[in-house]
Amino acid sequence: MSDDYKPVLRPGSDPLVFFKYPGADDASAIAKGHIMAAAMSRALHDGEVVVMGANSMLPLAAARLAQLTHAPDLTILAGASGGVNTLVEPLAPSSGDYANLVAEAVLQFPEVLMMQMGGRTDVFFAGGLQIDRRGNCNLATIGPHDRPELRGPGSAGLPWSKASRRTILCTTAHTKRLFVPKVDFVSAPGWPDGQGQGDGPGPSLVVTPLAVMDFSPEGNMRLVSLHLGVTLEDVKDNTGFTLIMPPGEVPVTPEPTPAELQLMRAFDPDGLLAIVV
Amino acid sequence: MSDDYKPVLRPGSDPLVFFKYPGADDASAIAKGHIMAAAMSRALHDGEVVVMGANSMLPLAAARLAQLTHAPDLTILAGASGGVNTLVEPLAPSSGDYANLVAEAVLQFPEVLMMQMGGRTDVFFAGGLQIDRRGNCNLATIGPHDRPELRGPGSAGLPWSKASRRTILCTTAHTKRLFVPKVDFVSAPGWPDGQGQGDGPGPSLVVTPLAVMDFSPEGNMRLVSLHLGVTLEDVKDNTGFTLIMPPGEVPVTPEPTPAELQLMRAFDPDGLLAIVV
Amino acid sequence: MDVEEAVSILIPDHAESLWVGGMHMHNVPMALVRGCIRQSKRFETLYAAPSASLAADLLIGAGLVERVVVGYLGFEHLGLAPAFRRAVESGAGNLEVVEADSGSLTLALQAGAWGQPFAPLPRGVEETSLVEPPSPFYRWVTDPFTDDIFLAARAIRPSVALIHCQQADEFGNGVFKGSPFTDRLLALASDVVIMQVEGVVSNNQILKYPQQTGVPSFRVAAVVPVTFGCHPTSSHRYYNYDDVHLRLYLQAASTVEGFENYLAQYVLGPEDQEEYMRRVQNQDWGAIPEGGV
Amino acid sequence: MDVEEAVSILIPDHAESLWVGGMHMHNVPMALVRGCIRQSKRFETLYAAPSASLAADLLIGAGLVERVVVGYLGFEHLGLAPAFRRAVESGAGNLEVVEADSGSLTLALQAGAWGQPFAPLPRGVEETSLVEPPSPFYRWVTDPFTDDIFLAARAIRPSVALIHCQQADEFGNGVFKGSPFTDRLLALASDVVIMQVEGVVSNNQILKYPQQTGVPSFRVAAVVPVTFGCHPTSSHRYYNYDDVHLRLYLQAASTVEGFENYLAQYVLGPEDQEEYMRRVQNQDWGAIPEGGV
Repeated sequence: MSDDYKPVLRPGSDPLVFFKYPGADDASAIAKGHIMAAAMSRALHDGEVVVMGANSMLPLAAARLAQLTHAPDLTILAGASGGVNTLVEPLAPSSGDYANLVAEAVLQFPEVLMMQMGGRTDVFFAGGLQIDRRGNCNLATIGPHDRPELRGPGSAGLPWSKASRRTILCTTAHTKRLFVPKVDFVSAPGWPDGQGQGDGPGPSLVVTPLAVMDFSPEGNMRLVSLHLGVTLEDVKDNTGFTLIMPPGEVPVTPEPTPAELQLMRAFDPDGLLAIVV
Repeated sequence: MSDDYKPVLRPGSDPLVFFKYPGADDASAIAKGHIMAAAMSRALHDGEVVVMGANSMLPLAAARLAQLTHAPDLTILAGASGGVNTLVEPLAPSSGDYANLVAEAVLQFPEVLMMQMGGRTDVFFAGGLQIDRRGNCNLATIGPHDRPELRGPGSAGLPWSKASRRTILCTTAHTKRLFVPKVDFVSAPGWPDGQGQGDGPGPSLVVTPLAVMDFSPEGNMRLVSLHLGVTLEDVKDNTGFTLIMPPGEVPVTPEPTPAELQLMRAFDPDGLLAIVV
Repeated sequence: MDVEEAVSILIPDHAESLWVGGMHMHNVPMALVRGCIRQSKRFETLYAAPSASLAADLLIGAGLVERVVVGYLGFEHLGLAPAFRRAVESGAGNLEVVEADSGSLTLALQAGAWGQPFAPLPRGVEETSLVEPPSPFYRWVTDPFTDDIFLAARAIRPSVALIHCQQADEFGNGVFKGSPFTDRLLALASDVVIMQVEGVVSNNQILKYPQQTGVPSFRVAAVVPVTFGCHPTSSHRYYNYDDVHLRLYLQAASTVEGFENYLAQYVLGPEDQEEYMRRVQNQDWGAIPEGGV
Repeated sequence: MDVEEAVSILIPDHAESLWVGGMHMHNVPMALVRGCIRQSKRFETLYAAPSASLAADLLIGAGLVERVVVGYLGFEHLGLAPAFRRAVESGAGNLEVVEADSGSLTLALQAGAWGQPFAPLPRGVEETSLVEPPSPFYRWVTDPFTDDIFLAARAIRPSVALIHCQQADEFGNGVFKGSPFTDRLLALASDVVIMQVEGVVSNNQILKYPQQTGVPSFRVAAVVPVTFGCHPTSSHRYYNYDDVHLRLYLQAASTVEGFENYLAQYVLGPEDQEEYMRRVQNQDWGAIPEGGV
């Protein structure tokens, strides 16, 4: 039996085949995935330790991009796989992928949780089936908990979000079904009454296919910038609550620089960032 | 820098040099160490898991001998080093020696404790500065605890002895100072009032340079056999309490068979078993 | 030992609890799981953590689970767990769901391994819906050193654990060629551990690199070699997950009939792994849906 | 970073707590410990567990420890800890001794790493003298699931940990070539981790075998390369312990004067490791005792 890694079982199989759509082949285009990864990347600081769980392809790309640009001493704990400072060679869709073990160390998954729950990380990435204006995330159930309309996967590591200094929320959709006034179930706590950005650990940034948001000092979600081509109406129509508006005209989310794009395409040769959203 | 293992730092050094005495060079003699290791070996059963801590050269020799004879499926957890099923190539005086890592697996030391405290072992080996007639062991202090006459190393893993199905006590001395009516401090609990051999976990065997002992159903230490050349008076004079006597004449501890001796000498090329007592 | 034998001898017909190793669509000992379903092994409690996927969904869909304690049960970027969804959303089958989280479940497993009675939890769950209304999984405990109150989870010692190592010797010294995930701890914590492997190596090979032994043999009740045994999940460094087959499952299992057909075709039908793989390879490609989940 | 610099910058003059890695006479980062003594770093609490030896005995003898929490402090087959003995038996120096055990201390360290407030203990300590008269280390806690009472230990997060890896890259990705002992957990649990190494390897070397990285760099504040830095304890696969020197220490330290002489000759005198090794190699062999301890 060979030890060689067989990335796919047979020729017809491709980890992302059913995500593929025409735009994936257009290497010159700047996709939503690139804009989102770059936006999150800029929110990470040199020397920080970031940890991520399931379904974290975009956060992983963001963290790796940060390492390759302004934050060379950023530490990435790629949950599930346990890879520490994976080289992301290449970017893979599953957090548990063997590709994440081209890395400096491999933690057992309990050790990843230990570092997260034990407060040894600065940034946690989260998401959910529902996110509300206080930044609460729901990954458990929609509808009555006893007989839900939608049974989600469960709260996973989300209850421990505040063990990290801040949490970045990242979603691959921006809809009224996802951004609701109040989540049906709190898996990751947002800002409680009377608290907001600046008051210790909590959600600090929200990055979606349409926009970047943060939270006001009162703890309500606030629009920061719109991605290129997205209108304010697009965001309002697809958000189930009223976002706080920034003063003046809403800026456009800075696009990735050519250097950033080049780096992302280098560690993402399959172009997954171009098709993930 | 080379990765080659340098067993000693310089020619003058020898891990056991100061234990050395003339008898060490007499390869033909059966030493106390051989008799004790063989006696403990016979008390181990195939399929059992044994765990040992500091200062366990004799228990390690006993367990390896058992594996090589009647108990091939015995599992050895060599505490400190964390070696699982070390080949004992060769026998080394310190429980943390790198020699113990010629093995099937290496546990982190917390995992060794986890297996011991979590009840996944059958036999624990213990000893002490004092051992009393109920099998209590003291590795902490002699005299008043606040201002002891002798400050020992501390209780180490001894408090967890009853997490193993039984405990074998092994000492390299047999004196009144060691075998006392009542220990000054209980590090490893012996048989409480009203309990004794057969009543669940507890000390089951005591092996010293003079004799083999066990415990009565009432939980008092009982003579089983005298090593070759040792008289009943020798034992009585060196034990600080009255041992229960076996019915009839006290048998002689069976000597190691030629096959057992050959095996011990094979994994103990330095003859440490000949000089440890 | 082969799958049928290991499952038949080592797992009682009505077992107290099961924890399946691997994580998401990686290193899941699916051949053993399919064996359990073929032999209708029932489990009072299934721990779905830290991240369960196909194994848990199949067992639940097959009606073999009475209670599931949920940390995470889904298919990551591929979608939600269809049989679990249906069981909960329809209420059919009386599946009891205990809502928990992956961190507490892992701490509880670790507490079980150490023989601790329970695991006090760091701050975190207090602010979530997990304790309101109270889940039976969490209780309040008073820290005897500070008198502060903390949440706690009862220690877990699974009665059965199924794990996958890429390699092991005949005695069960197992090697993870990629990530160990939670499976070393799982093997140390559980009463009965069955280890599925891709290949058997010599004991000499194990002795050469003892630091690489992920699971020591004394915790392993049986070693079961099954080539491609994790399919359709991955086995790190041996093969990736089969997203085509997983997608087929997710679509099929979105209806009761589809799930039953899948079960008949891929779990109950094939008497062994060879027949299973033949069916996988003869899969009707025309039936594979184009869209996502 | 060199020893003096690392100790000076990273360890406060009066630190809250210290846990030294290695075990018995193996893998103890002695060069760092000697650096701490040369710079008179004081430690409010020293954790002597799971098995402490020379490092703890020297620090106690030098009067730099206010409180020692004892799991095991001795020299295994070589004898008892002479400075520790004298401090306790004479009562001089007001050393506070907290009597504990290695299992509970390790569980408490693990609890600290997870951010748990305390560690409930399995059954065991109840039957010992450790709780009668009560040690401040143990308290009773009620299991909220069964109402049974268990002993518990408060979680420990050492403010300073000194550990030894045989190799590391410049960033602090450390490799244990032999046993990891308790040092991976120690590095994950402690606030400031200083890592002494025999040699520095390239980051590329680390990336080749990530599963062999015992300590990830993000937990390491400084990497301090010191050849033969564990002397007279061993560094697994690099050199064995120097029993001749250890025996010399044990005899010397059996009196106050002998201890002070040893300190002057081997700890305070040599300004760096090179000078220390020169003195070790010029050691007066005639002065080495023939007998045991």
